[in-house]
Amino acid sequence: MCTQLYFDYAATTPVKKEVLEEMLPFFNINFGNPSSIYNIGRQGRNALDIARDRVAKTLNSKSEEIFFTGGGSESDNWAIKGVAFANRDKGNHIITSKIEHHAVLHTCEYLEKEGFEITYLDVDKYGLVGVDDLKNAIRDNTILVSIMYANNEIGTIQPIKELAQIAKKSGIIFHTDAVQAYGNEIIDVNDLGVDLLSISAHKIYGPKGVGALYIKKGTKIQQLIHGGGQEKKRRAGTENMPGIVGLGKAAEMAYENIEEHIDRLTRLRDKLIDGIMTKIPYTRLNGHPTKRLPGNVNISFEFIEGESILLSLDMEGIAASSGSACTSGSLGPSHVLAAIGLSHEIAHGSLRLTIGDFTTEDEINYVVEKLQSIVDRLRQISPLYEKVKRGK
Amino acid sequence: MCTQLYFDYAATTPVKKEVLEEMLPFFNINFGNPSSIYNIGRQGRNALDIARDRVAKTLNSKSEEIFFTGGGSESDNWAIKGVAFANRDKGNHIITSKIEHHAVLHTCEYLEKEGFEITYLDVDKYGLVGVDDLKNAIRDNTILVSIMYANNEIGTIQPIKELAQIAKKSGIIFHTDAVQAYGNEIIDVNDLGVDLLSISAHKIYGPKGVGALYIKKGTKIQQLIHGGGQEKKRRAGTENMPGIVGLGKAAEMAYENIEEHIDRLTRLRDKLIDGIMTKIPYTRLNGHPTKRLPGNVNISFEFIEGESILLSLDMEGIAASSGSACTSGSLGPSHVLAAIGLSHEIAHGSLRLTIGDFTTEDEINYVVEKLQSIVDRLRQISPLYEKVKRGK
Amino acid sequence: MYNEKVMDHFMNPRNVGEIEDAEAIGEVGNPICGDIMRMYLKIDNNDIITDVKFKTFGCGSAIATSSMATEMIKGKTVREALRLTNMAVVEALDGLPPAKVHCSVLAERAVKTAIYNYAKERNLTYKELDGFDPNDDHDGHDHDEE
Amino acid sequence: MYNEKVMDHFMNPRNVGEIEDAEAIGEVGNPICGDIMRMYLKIDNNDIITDVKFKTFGCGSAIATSSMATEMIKGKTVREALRLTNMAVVEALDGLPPAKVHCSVLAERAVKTAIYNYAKERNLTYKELDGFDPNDDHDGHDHDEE
Ligand SMILES: Cc1ncc(COP(=O)(O)O)c(C=O)c1O
Ligand SMILES: Cc1ncc(COP(=O)(O)O)c(C=O)c1O
Repeated sequence: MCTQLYFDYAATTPVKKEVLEEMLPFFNINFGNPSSIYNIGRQGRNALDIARDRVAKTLNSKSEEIFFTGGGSESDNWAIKGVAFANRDKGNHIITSKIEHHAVLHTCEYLEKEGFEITYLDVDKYGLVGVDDLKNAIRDNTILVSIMYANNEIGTIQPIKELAQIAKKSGIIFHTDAVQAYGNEIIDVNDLGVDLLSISAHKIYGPKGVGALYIKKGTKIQQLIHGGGQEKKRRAGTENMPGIVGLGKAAEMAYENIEEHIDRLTRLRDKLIDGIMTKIPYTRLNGHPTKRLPGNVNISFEFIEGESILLSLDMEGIAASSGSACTSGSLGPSHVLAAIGLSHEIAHGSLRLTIGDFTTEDEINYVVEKLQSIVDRLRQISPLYEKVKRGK
Repeated sequence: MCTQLYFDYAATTPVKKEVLEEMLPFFNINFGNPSSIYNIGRQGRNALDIARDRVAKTLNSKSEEIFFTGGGSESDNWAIKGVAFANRDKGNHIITSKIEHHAVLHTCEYLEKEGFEITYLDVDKYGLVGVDDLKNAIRDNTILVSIMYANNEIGTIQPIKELAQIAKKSGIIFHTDAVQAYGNEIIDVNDLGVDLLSISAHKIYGPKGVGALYIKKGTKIQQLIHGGGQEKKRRAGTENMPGIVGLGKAAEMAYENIEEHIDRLTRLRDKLIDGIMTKIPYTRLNGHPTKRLPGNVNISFEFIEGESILLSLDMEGIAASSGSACTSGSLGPSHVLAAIGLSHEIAHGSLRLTIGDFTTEDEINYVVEKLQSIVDRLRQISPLYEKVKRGK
Repeated sequence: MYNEKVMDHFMNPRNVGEIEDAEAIGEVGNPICGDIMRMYLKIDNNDIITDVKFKTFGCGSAIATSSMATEMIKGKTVREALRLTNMAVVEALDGLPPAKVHCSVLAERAVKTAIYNYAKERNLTYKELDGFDPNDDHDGHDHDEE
Repeated sequence: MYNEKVMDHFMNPRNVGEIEDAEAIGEVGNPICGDIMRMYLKIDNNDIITDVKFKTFGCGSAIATSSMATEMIKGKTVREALRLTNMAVVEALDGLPPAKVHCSVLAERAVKTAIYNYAKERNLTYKELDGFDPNDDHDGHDHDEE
């Protein structure tokens, strides 16, 4: 795939060969606008239907409930702003959690400026939202609950079904950002009882810049992008045909052998966690030991700082991340690690290693070995480690 | 390219070979998230910079003024809603025209529901906005003028520089939807004096689902999609790297030989117009005879209906459009043709033929010939034509 | 978007034309909505429709349903023709896209209007025409903003 | 993102360590912000810095600038060392990414703090230290929401 060892599948994934192959004709052969009535346009419309069916099948939704978007962030923005503005007459209170992706958090902060009230639920030390906390946060004027399915940094999987049930009992719309969970968890929107669910293609070996929003029939939601009549007049813009076809194929492939995929990744993940935890002292695993994404490892190394670990890994040809990729350019420590109670000092020394379909056992061994010497080297430079050694 | 004769370049274009070639590595080789600090991520960041520079060069803007989006519709939505909400304190009046693309019109209609006042300027019989009409429409509380550069249905090119100057004199932000003009007109944002300008890749032989918004430095505008820190924290979402690279390459290619491109298309266009007008009676050219996009032909055929012409053309392997592709599924006649004063009856019989880089002279001859017999056949079936013949 | 049968009736419409000495003529639709259909019927003394012709200004499905409708009533009695429903025409065409079903209403109404005019001229009554108003300009279009 | 020189100083930092009998020790930064730098100086009777060592907890550029700064003041007089600016360190490293320039402030402040402590202990004054406050915890970070 590439000469680097890639341990950042949660940031993005390479497009699989089979996915790219299905996409290619839509760039310059079946390139017609699917809204047109002529032949090459009609071929596009057909492919659009197939892609929608494929995504719907993986979620056990109706095809008409799947709306294609320009990515996970757009899906989140649409879901939250769309519900907020469409239900202003019913209330202005929204509940979310402190560990959401910025696509949710910053959207909520924007809504605060627009006069909405937001409750940001705390999480426990594993990153779990408390079912009772949600119950207690609900008010008469609550119109939306948005809780992510699985966290992108620490991989913690929420009890979405229970949370959605609570919202439903009070007649409140429930959205879940499933961008990380999709393709890594078995998801049935009907069984879960959610009203809105966001996904993104590039996290499941599909292309970047395309995603979808599941909108349960009857959910009151405004448009985010106005214009032409595409997506049943609910999301304007000439359809990104290669992208949508790619999402459809990637979705199908992701769920073809989902159990096997989960089992394999879980085994590799636990090997990676065990390897690091046993070989490197002063480490702690962030997130839940079992209620976590099959591909997610997040570990804090005391006395050293994350970027310097990343750089050192990069020198060894290993691509990883410290917190979410989106925020790796930022200076502040991760809001997720802060929410699970990590001190800033420890949070700064966190490393996220996420694995995927191309990860091998050899790669795992290699990373553990390299990490051991990298952490050791950086600790030798660190004045904090010096103090600890002295303390002994 | 395809077995059909494609006369619908204004709806969308095939991705050029050179463009697709530059895009391909970003699907599965340089697939890294450009926000990451490691090697494959950094390659992405580099490519992102190059693409931005390329687009900036074609518009004579600074690179930092180019923001990538999920397409032309998103760019229009962002520009208009973004300025409207960010400048509410200054006023709530927006001026646009009656012939804008739905991405602008429906956005304005949405804003009306949100308490904004919109003036929809009339156009003359050629589809031109009157400079004086704009002057007269400006009020103390006007915060935005949005006038499209060139119309997607009838191809009329507006006097953007003059219109922008009027707005500027009153300190009003000026946006232009240049989705159709881009790649078909020489555009210099500084010379024009516009503050915001929308473009879309799939109209210039780039991929669908990616576009850009030029935002002049200092323009007060809100975000449309909140989340991660991409695009200098102004447009969230993991960057659509293949798409953005494709837009950059397509932009560069479009402006490499722009004069030649314009000359060639203009010649072919006029040949097509002349051919139809001289060989088929009871026809009229819609739009301006010279102030029109080099690739646009829009003609009304009396006594017959547009969809039946399209279907007949499709049977001959010719892809065309009746009004904008986005609306060809709609039943109402085009709002653009209504705005230039066409009766509904005539508007229903309009055909848009748009040509592009792969159109040949032979294709033009073929279309004129086929159109002649198609129009004749449909008129023989039409009760309206019968009356005309009787009248003679 | 259209099936083969529809495309056949669109490309090769049956019974196009006029009948100079028609017993019944009906015109429905209006150019503002983008479709007009005129139907000519020859009706013999036994109330049998011996010939039909039509002219239509409209989209593909308007032309195809016109053609099919004329075929379906040719050789039938007037009363049988009055029982022709738009859905029967759609079925005979093996279906139309949902957005286009309204066009088939035009054909049904053209037949009824022609016979209405015929009955009025001759002071006939057909109970199948009860409540039918040719000026009720419902053409099946929904004039929604798209 | 970093140039070769920065990466070299990050991967092979010069002067890492402690000096047991250092004349001057300065520690700046704080773990909450993700960086701490401690600097040890050996200063002889002629006010010449004969040896320097550092330890840094921080990102790549914090480590690289620490390393470069120690190289730049080794063998210099105390007053020369006080004139070391963060921009001089950045330049010596052939530049840093804009978002990382603030890390170089840490190195400048570590040197100053060490000498400040040294001067205070010995009742010396250096006019280069006028207005310098080691407890002014400005570390160059902008604590903006990202
Ligand atoms: C003038 C104009 N504006 C906006 C758009 C919307 O662009 P996109 O389809 O990329 O969303 C189009 C084309 O569909 C257009 O022609
Ligand atoms: C949990 C979560 N939500 C939303 C997003 C945003 O998706 P996208 O990058 O496709 O906009 C991401 C990834 O970046 C994510 O991990």
